[in-house]
Amino acid sequence: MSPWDVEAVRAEFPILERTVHGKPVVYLDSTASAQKPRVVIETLRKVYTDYYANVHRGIYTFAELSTEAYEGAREKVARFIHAPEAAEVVFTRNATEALNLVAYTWGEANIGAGDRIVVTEMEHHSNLVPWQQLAQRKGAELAFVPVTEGGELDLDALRSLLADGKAKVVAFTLMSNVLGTITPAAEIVRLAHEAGATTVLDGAQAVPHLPVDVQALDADFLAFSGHKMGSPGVGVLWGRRALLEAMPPFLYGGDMILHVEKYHSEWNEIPHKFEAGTPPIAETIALGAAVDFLTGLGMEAVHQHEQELVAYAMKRLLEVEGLHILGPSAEKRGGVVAFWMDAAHPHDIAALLDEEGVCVRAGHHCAEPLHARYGVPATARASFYVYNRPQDIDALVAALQRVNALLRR
Amino acid sequence: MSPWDVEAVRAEFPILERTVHGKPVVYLDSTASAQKPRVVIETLRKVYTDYYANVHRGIYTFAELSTEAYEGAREKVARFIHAPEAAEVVFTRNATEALNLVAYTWGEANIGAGDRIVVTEMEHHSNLVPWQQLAQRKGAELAFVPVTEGGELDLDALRSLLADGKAKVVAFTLMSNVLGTITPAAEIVRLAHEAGATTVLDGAQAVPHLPVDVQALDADFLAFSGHKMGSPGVGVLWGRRALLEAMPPFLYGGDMILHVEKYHSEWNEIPHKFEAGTPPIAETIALGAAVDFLTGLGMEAVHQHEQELVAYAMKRLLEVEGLHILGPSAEKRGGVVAFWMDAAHPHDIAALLDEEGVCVRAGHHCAEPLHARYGVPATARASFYVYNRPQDIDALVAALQRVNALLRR
Amino acid sequence: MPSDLYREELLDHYRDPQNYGVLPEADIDVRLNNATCGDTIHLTARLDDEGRIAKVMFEGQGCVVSMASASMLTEEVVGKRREEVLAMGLPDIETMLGGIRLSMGRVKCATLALRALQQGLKETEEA
Amino acid sequence: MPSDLYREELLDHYRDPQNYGVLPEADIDVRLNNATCGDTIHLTARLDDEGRIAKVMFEGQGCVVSMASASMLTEEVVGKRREEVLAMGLPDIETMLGGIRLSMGRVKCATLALRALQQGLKETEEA
Ligand SMILES: Cc1ncc(COP(=O)(O)O)c(C=O)c1O
Ligand SMILES: Cc1ncc(COP(=O)(O)O)c(C=O)c1O
Repeated sequence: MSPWDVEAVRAEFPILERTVHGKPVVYLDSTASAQKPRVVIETLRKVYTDYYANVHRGIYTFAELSTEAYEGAREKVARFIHAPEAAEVVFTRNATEALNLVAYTWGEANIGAGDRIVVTEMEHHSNLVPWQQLAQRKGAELAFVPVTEGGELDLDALRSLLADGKAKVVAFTLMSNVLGTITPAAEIVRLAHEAGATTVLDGAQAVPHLPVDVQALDADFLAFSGHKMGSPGVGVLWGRRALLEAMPPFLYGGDMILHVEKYHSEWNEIPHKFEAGTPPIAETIALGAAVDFLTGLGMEAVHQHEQELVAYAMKRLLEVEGLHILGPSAEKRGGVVAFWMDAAHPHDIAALLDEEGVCVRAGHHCAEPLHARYGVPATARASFYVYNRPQDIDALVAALQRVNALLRR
Repeated sequence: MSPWDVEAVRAEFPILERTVHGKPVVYLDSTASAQKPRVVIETLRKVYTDYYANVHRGIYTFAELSTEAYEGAREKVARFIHAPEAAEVVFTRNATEALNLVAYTWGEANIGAGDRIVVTEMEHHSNLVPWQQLAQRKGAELAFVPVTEGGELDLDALRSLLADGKAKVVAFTLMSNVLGTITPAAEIVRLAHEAGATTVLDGAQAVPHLPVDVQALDADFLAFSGHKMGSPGVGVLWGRRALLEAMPPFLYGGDMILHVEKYHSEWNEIPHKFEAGTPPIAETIALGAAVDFLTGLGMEAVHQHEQELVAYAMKRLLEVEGLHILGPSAEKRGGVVAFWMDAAHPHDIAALLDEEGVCVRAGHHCAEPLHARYGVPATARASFYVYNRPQDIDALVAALQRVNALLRR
Repeated sequence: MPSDLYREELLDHYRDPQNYGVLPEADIDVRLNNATCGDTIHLTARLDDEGRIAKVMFEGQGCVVSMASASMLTEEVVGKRREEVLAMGLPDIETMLGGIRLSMGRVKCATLALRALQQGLKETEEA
Repeated sequence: MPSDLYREELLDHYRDPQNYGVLPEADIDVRLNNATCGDTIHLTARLDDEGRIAKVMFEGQGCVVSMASASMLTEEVVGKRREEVLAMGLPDIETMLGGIRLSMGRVKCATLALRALQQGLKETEEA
């Protein structure tokens, strides 16, 4: 593999040429949403100027071209996550909707009173609240796999939660959007399956940043979001054919039906059964372009690039006085570092960094229970993607030193 | 008002310069999805190259610009439909999801066994199947306002359905996507309210094509889709504040929460309570640009332009032997004409028209019960938007003559 | 402009379909429709002693593609064994129609008759 | 580069807040937090016989914007009538902070103390 040419990658992202408050922008918030490569922006323009029309059922050339490109994106996404077939890929609004789809349809049908729903303390609200509410509706038990002080999942605790056979589902993230922790997904799936539980994998952080293979993981469901991998806003749910086929539909309307009478309807095949109404067509085609772009870089190489950055970042951040990092050591995580500072509230960190052109997020990052676990209400978070480079981390650290200088009492 | 300059409007739609099978494209399928003006395409590029970031909670400049533009689009949409306040505008995946949101949350909470749900025979599946399935779940009665032979709603029948006070909701379209019929919405809302029923207006066809004023209509809910008005794929649900506030949330996850604990969550204010996860940000900002574009043309003028086209179309179409038009006379409809021909199946019509560059849709247009009402399994449909002109109709008619010549047995 | 789909050969089959009607004492009797476009077919067929297709007839309504391919199929499959027919798919239909490539929107039309026949063959097997 | 939000005046209020602490025998005693960022405030206040604000104190944790505006508010509102305080909004806070324009992300921080005081005033009314 040729060495990573970050400048060549950066050249594909026009927004990186911008300045903020007169400083070159240093974008360190890809975990919230990634910037878009030229090819994605250009794909949108091309669809809208060359052949846009509504998909499916259309018999004229534009409709056929749009349908082929839209379904072509499904094939690309399926290959990207190593799904056995494209029909198992359902497009949704975002990862959140994908997870809700599972909780509302599979969950409603398969979770009953007394059943146990297992999640983890590091879940994003989107993979927690749907299960919490399902548990409340059904009188089911919601149980949490604890996070260790060092930011890892306590697998012994998981084993205990699985031991009595009451657990029906284990919903967990492949990578924490706060700690950066990459979870031992294959192991968790194996334990869950041995106990007869279905697995729901939140891939919102993993899929954009690591090689993910649903067959190697032996997963049942996987949810993720295009906007975190350089695409416009499109969500993805992958599920095993047998599970998807057995599930009732979620949203009702155009496209998801086979046949409608006044008092009776029949549902279309998967994946269409779960795609009601007109989808975001050009956006999904552009997701296909983003997938091609990432495949071109190689997901192994993407991951390695980010590991190098995060290792460098953790080393350099510890130079900043009174700065504390949440989560495990660099080799156990993806390109995310959440931290807090003795001298400054995360809001002030983010605001003062912005004055230097450095974009980081501040808050609980939709993971309040995890922050409660560590007793910090909020953190600042820097995250890295294909276009980041060591200089970005140097700019971050220099800006943090300025925060200390200004706010230390 | 200055006369409609259709060539100036056309110049804003780059796709209209394309050819299909060597013929200039004649796009007559805007009812399925509209083409995008340059300003919309350009807005997407601008957001992604100038200031894209995830919205809400972000404290750096890009996040603030994105949030302001995103919330600015909400203001524009609110003004466009004359909503009292922007907080009543909820962004969804599409009109279908907006209608499902109402059925799942307001419907689940307010419809019980024995209640009557009133829809009409001309509904799109998206405003029928959610109610049909809700009725089945709840043991409620689903009742249909019949469509007359001439393609209008039978208001006397509606009065009977409302007379015994059992009707809890009247869900109806402002404009049929097949017949083109513009329904007497203010009258229907008044009748429904007198009977104590809540109204759900399907504005998917009306909002892109007519002036719609939710306050003048005294509506309770209104759903529509950006992609039918020149925007990317974004749906809109408008609802009265009191109704939205009383409704439980729909999808759970990031952004829709105020506060999350392990076993308990509190919901955010409207509209955020209904917008879980990362929305399509650039797309929604581009919806704002589409709204500005339409406002610039003037919705009264848009409607008048389409009425002129449809009147011309209906006159010219009757020159085609063996062609039958569904629905009312031109002055009662928007720019939609569905028809069938003695000599040709709608599929063949669409395919043969495509050879002449003319794009029309063939099928049941997601309105199977309506087609059943008229005893035709499928129709061909031509529809008009701001960029269409009389020449397009001439091209349509010429192509239809060719169909007759080829297929008449 | 002569179009691939609307060549004279297909139009002949459409205007004057082969084996149009209902076969009495049929081994296979299947009704199928294409919900999206309202195409319908009623297909009847008889098998010979060795289980080969002896005769196929159809009635129905639909577009040129569905009717012409039904008509051509009634000729194409005569003498074929059940496994052969069950193994047929879209490429065979495309070849039968003269080597055209069907767009996604027309695949269901073109394969309606084949699907009806295959469904019928499976039903006789189960019975 | 001197920033609007981090001017010396605000930083002074942040580093050395006015009226920091808990007022004994308070008429108003409100705890409020900003779930999104974890800012918290405990605001106590006393009214005089005419219902005017006599004294306000606060304790809490938060960013410069929330702490400095709490500190400044405790001085700003003394002597004001309840209606005057209830009528205050974001523009008044922006003026108080020195005429800056707050971005959406900071509005909730800047108004935390005001919202706490207003909530307390409404509670005394209802009681
Ligand atoms: C009348 C009507 N209602 C609802 C819809 C559904 O819109 P969407 O597919 O954008 O959800 C449509 C669009 O086809 C329509 O014409
Ligand atoms: C781990 C994780 N899960 C789920 C989500 C939700 O993604 P979206 O907001 O795109 O629905 C996110 C994004 O914030 C995330 O980081």
